[in-house]
Amino acid sequence: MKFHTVEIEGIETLGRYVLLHYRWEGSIEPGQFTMARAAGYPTTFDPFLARPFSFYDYDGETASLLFEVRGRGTQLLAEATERIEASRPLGKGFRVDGVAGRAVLLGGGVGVAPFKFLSRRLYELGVEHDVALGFEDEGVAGVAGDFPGAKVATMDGSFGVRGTVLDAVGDLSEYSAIYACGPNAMLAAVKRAANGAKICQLSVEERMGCGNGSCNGCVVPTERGYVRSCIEGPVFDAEVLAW
Amino acid sequence: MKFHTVEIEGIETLGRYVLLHYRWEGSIEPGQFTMARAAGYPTTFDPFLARPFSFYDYDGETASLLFEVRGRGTQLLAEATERIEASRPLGKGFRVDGVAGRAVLLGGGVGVAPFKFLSRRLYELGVEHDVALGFEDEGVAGVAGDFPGAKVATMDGSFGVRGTVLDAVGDLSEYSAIYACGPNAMLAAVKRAANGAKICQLSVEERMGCGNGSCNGCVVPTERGYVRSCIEGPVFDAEVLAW
Amino acid sequence: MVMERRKTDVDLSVELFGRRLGTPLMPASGTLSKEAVGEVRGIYGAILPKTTTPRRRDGNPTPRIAETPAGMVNSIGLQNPGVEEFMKNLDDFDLGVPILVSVAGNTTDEFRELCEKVSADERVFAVELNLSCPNVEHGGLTFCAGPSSVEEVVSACRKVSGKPLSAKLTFEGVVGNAVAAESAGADALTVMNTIPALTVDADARRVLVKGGLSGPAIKPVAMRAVYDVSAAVDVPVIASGGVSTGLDVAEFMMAGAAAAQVGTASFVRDPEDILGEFEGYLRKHGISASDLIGDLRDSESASGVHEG
Amino acid sequence: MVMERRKTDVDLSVELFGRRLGTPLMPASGTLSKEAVGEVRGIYGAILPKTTTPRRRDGNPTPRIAETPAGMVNSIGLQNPGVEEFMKNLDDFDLGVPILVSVAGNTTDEFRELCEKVSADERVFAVELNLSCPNVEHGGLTFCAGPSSVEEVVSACRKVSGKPLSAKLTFEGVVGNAVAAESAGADALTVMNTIPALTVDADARRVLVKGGLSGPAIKPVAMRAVYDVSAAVDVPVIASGGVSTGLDVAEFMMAGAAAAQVGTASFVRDPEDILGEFEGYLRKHGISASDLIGDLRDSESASGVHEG
Ligand SMILES: Cc1cc2nc3c(=O)[nH]c(=O)nc-3n(C[C@H](O)[C@H](O)[C@H](O)COP(=O)(O)OP(=O)(O)OC[C@H]3O[C@@H](n4cnc5c(N)ncnc54)[C@H](O)[C@@H]3O)c2cc1C
Ligand SMILES: Cc1cc2nc3c(=O)[nH]c(=O)nc-3n(C[C@H](O)[C@H](O)[C@H](O)COP(=O)(O)OP(=O)(O)OC[C@H]3O[C@@H](n4cnc5c(N)ncnc54)[C@H](O)[C@@H]3O)c2cc1C
Ligand SMILES: Cc1cc2nc3c(=O)[nH]c(=O)nc-3n(C[C@H](O)[C@H](O)[C@H](O)COP(=O)(O)O)c2cc1C
Ligand SMILES: Cc1cc2nc3c(=O)[nH]c(=O)nc-3n(C[C@H](O)[C@H](O)[C@H](O)COP(=O)(O)O)c2cc1C
Ligand code: FES
Ligand code: FES
Repeated sequence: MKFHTVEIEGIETLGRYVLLHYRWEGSIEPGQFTMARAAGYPTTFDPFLARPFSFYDYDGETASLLFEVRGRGTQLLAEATERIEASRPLGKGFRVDGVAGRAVLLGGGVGVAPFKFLSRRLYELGVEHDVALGFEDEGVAGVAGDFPGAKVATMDGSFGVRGTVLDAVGDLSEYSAIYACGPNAMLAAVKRAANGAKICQLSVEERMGCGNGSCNGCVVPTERGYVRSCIEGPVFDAEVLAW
Repeated sequence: MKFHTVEIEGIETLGRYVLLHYRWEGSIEPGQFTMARAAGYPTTFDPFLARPFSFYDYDGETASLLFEVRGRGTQLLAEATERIEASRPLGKGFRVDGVAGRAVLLGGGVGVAPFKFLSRRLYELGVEHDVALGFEDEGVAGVAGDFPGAKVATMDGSFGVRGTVLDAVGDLSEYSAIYACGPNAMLAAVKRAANGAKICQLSVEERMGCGNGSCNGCVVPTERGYVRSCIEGPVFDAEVLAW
Repeated sequence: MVMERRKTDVDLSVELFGRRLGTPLMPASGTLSKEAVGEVRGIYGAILPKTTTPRRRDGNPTPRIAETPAGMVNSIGLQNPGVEEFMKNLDDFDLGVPILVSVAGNTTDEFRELCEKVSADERVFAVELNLSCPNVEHGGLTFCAGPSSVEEVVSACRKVSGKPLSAKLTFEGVVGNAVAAESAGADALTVMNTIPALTVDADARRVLVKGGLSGPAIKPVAMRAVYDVSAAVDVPVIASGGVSTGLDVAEFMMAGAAAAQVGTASFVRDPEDILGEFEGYLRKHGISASDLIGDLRDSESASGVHEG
Repeated sequence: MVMERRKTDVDLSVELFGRRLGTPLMPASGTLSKEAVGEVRGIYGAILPKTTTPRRRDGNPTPRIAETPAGMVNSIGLQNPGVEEFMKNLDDFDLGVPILVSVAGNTTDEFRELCEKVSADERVFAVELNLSCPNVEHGGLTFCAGPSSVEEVVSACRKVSGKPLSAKLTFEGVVGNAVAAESAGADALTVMNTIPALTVDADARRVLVKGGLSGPAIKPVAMRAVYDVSAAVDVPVIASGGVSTGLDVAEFMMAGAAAAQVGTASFVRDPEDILGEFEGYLRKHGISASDLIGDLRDSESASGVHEG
C-alpha cells in the first residue's frame, strides 16, 4: 500500500472529536475511506498498522477526517502538526443515484463522519434529506453544530432528545433512502427498522490490516459468505449483510 | 531502568555535531554517561533501546550531551524540541585525584564529548592540562572552538595539523596523566603510546543494552575476563584492558 | 509471457528454477489481492496468490487480525474460493511475470490432487506447498510437525508434478524439515511462515486473535531460519518473515535466500520503496542482486555459545 | 526474611509454591544485576539472578547484543562466575523476598549436581532449570530438543532437591516438553525463553549477533505458549517473554500464568511503572491479582482454524 505524505491545513476540535484537514487532489466519493497514520519511518512500529477513516468532507482540494481519539493511532494523529500519511481513497462509497424521494442520514457517534460529505453530494444532486445523529453525551454532540437542522439524540439526554439516533429520527417509513454509519449494533438496528426500504445502505466498521483487499481481515458476513469490507464496502446494501 | 523526562534548555549544532542541554539536578562526575532517548511510550519500539552518551558538561543545573547523528536514535534526539528521556548518571568516571604534574586530554572525533566537563574539573582542582583533539575533517572539527588552546588534527588536514590526535599532541612522555576517549582503535594506540604513564585512563565505547549492569552486553576484555563497561567503566585504567 | 525488467543500471535479477526473475521480490502468499496486484507491476519478479484448497473455505469469524509490537497476528483461516474457482481466475494475477501457486490440503491425498491439478496448468510456473496447515490424519498437528509428514507430502506431490515445488515450512524444527523436503524432491524451500501467537482483549478478558505472528517483529527469527536452512540444504531458499525494507532483502539474501517474499510489510509500505532501497544498497556496494546470495561471513561472537 | 508488600488497596499478591509473593513480578534470569537489584525493592515479589553454571564462564566476545524491531537479540553466552562464587555472593540479591536460582549444565549430571548444591542452601526458595542450553551428550541440541531430555534432567534434579523446581522451556515443542517436565516432577514451568534469531551487519556483510530474540516483539508468541501450556498441565506457569507493561502482566495471568518475569523491558522501563499499570488494571476491574489467573474466555474466532 502506498502512503502519501500530505500537508495538514488545519486541526480543530469539535467537542471530544478531532477534525483534521489535509491537502488532497483527486476524486473521492462520499463513504470512501483512507488508511491514515501520523508518520512512517520506513514503517511505524507503534502503532504498526495504519487506521481507516471515512472522509468527513472533500471539496476537491481539502480532504477532512473527523475522528475520536480511541487509542494510540488516533492519539498520534490528533497530535500531528504539519503532515500525516494517507493512502488514496479506498472502498466503495454510498450509492446516490436513483433516490426517488426523501433520504435520511443516520449517524451514531463518530459514525457521523461520512455524512457531511454525503449531505453535500445529495444537495448537489437535488436530493432532499434529513440528518439524524445519536451521541453518548454533549461532549461529542458538538459536531452536530456542523449539521444545521439535524435531529440530535444523546444517550444521557444532555443534548437533543434522550435516546439513540433511531429515537431522534422517529418513523423511517417516510424515507425512500436510508444511509447509516455507526457501531455495528446500531447498523443492525437500522436494518431492522428500515424494514425493506428501497435503499438502505450501511457503512460498516471492521478492523483493517491493509485496506486494499489483500489481508482478508476486514470481512463481514453476507449470504455469499465473508466478503472484504475494504473492497466490497465499507458501504453495503443492508439486505446483503447477514446480520 | 528508570528514565526521567527532562526539559531541553537548548539545542545547538557545532559543525556536524549536536549539543543538547537539559535540566538536571544531582551529582555527575566527568566521564559518566546517561542512557538517553527522544521519547518513550511506554517503551519506544523504534529504536527500542536507549543510547549511551557521555556528559559533555554539567554545571549543577544544566547537563549537556554532544553527539554525532549516526542512526535513528541520535536522529530523533537531534530533532527533539522540548524534552527527552534520560537515565541518572551511570558508570565510573575519570579518576582525577593524585595527578602530580601536567595532564593531557585526547579526544578522537565525538570522543571529545567528556572532556569539556573533565577539563572544567581539572581547572577546579588546579591540575594543569592540555587538550588535543583529532577529527575526520573540518565539518566535525567545529567543536574545537569550544576548547580554546586545544591542539587539533584532522585526517584530511582541513583544520589544524594533518593526522590523528596523536599527531596533534606529539610526545606523551611529558604528561603525568593521560585521559583518552574515542574509537577503540584509537584508545589502543593511546595505550601503546602512553607506555606505562602513571595515569592513563581510557573511556571505551561498547554497545549497551541496559546501562546498569544487568544485560552483560557491554563487556570489554581484561586480564580478569570480560567486565561490564557500564559498571566498571566506561573509564578504565589502560593497563586493565586486555587490548 | 514477457518478463518485466525495471530499467536500472544495477542488476536486480535473480535466477529461480532456471528462469530469470526481474527482481528477487514476490508477495508472501495471502498478502496480495487481485485488486492490489497492479500496484506491484514491475516491482515483483514473480507473483504468488493466496493459498488455495480443494474446496471453498469461508475462513474464520472476525476479529481476524490484531496489532502487536512491530507486527500483527492473523487468523484468516485460509478463506479462498476453492481450487476450481481459483484457477478459473488465475489470469487476474497475470502481470507478465511467473506465477507461483500456493496449495494446502488437510491430507496427503488432498495435497497430491491439488498439486497435480495446478501443475497441469501452463500458466503455473511453480507450486508452493503450504505445509503449516493441520494434518487431519495426525490429530491436528500441522504437516510441519516433523520430517516424516513433510517427506510424505513432498514425495506425493513430486510424483504428480513436473513443475518446480517449494515446500513452505514453519520455524519449529525447520532444519530437519528442510532436509526432509529436499530429499523428498523439493526444488526449493520457503522459509518461514507466521509463528503461532495469541492476542487478548484484556478489558473483556477474551481471546482476541489466536493465529500467526508476522511482520518486522519476526524478521530476526526468519533470518536465523534462512541462515540455518541454507547451510543445511543445496536447493534455493525463498525467504518469508518480516521482509520490510530493502536492507532486509539484502540481509536475507546474504543469509542464503535466492528470493524474498514481502508479506505484512506490503500492508504498511509501498513495495516500490522496498525495491528502491534494495537497489540503493546494491549500487552503494557495487554489486548485483545475485552476488549477494549467501555472501555473509561469520563474526567472532557467532561461533560461541548463543544462550543469554 | 521479611516479605515486602506494597501498601495499596488492591491485592497484588499471588501464591507460588505455597508461599505468598507480594507481587507476581520477578526478573527474568539474566536481566537484573546485583548493582541494579535495589531499584526493584518492593516491586518484585521474588528475585531470580542470572543462570549459574558448574564452572566460571567467560561468555562470548562482543557484539553480544543487537537491536531489532521492538526487541533485541543477545548472545551473552551465560557469562557467570560459576556456582561457588555465585552462591558466596547470593546475599547481594537479598531484598527480603524469596530468591529463585537459575542453573544450567551441559549434561544431566551437571544439572543434578548444581541442583543439589543450590537446593541445599537455605536462602534458596526455588530452582529454575534453564533447559535451553546445549546438551553436549546430544550433539549440541538443547535440553529442550524433546520430551525425553526434558524428562531426564527434571527427574534427575527432582531426586536430589527438596526445593520447588521450575523447568524453563523454549518455544519449540513447548507443550510436549511441559507435559514431560510435569510428569518428571517439576513444580512449575517457566514459559518461555528467547527465540533463536540472527542479526547481520549488512554493510560489512557479517553476522552481527546470532542469539536469542527477546522483548515486546515476542510477547504474542509467549502468550500463545503460556496459554497452550496452561491448558495442558496442572502445575503453575511462570510467564517470560516480552512482559513490558502492566497490561501485559494481566494478559499473561489471564492466559494462565501465576507469575510474570520482566526481562528485556527492564532495560527500557522502570519496573515500578509496570507494577503501577498492573495495579491500575486490577483497580479498574475491581479484582485482585490472583483472580486473574486463567480467567480468559475464548472468542468465536479462536475456535476456528488458525492459519493465514
Ligand atoms: C471503514 C472505516 C471507517 C472509519 N471511519 C472512522 C472515522 O471517520 N472516524 C473515527 O473516529 N473512526 C473511524 N473508524 C474507526 C477507526 O478506524 C478506529 O477508531 C481507529 O482505528 C482506532 O485506532 P486507535 O489506534 O486510536 O485505537 P486502538 O488502540 O487501535 O483501538 C481502540 C479501540 O478501538 C477498536 N478498534 C481499533 N481499530 C478498529 C477498527 N478498524 N474497527 C473497529 N474498531 C477498532 C479497538 O478494538 C479498541 O477497542 C473507521 C473504521 C472503519 C473500518
Ligand atoms: C559510554 C558511551 C558513551 C558515549 N558517548 C557518546 C557521546 O558523548 N556522543 C556520541 O555521539 N556518541 C557517544 N557514544 C556512542 C553512541 O552511543 C552511539 O553513537 C549511538 O548509540 C548511536 O545510536 P544511533 O541510533 O544514532 O545509531 P545506530 O543506528 O544504533 O548505529 C549507528 C552506528 O553506530 C554503531 N553503534 C550503535 N550503538 C553503539 C554503541 N552503543 N557503541 C558503539 N557503536 C554503536 C552501530 O554499530 C552503527 O554502526 C557513546 C557510547 C558509549 C558506550
Ligand atoms: C493476513 C495474512 C494472510 C496469510 N495467508 C497465508 C496463506 O494463505 N498461505 C500461506 O502460505 N501463508 C499465509 N500467510 C503467511 C505469509 O505468507 C508469510 O509467510 C508470513 O506472514 C510471514 O511473512 P511477513 O512477516 O512478511 O508477513 C499470511 C499472512 C498474513 C499476515
Ligand atoms: C541479555 C539477556 C540475558 C539473558 N540471560 C539469561 C540467562 O542467563 N538464563 C536464562 O534462563 N535466560 C536468560 N535470558 C532470557 C530471559 O530470562 C527471558 O526468558 C527472555 O529474554 C524473554 O523475556 P523478555 O522478552 O522479557 O526479555 C536472557 C535474556 C537477555 C535479554
Ligand atoms: S483490510 Fe485487508 S482485506 Fe480489507
Ligand atoms: S549495558 Fe547492560 S551490562 Fe552494561
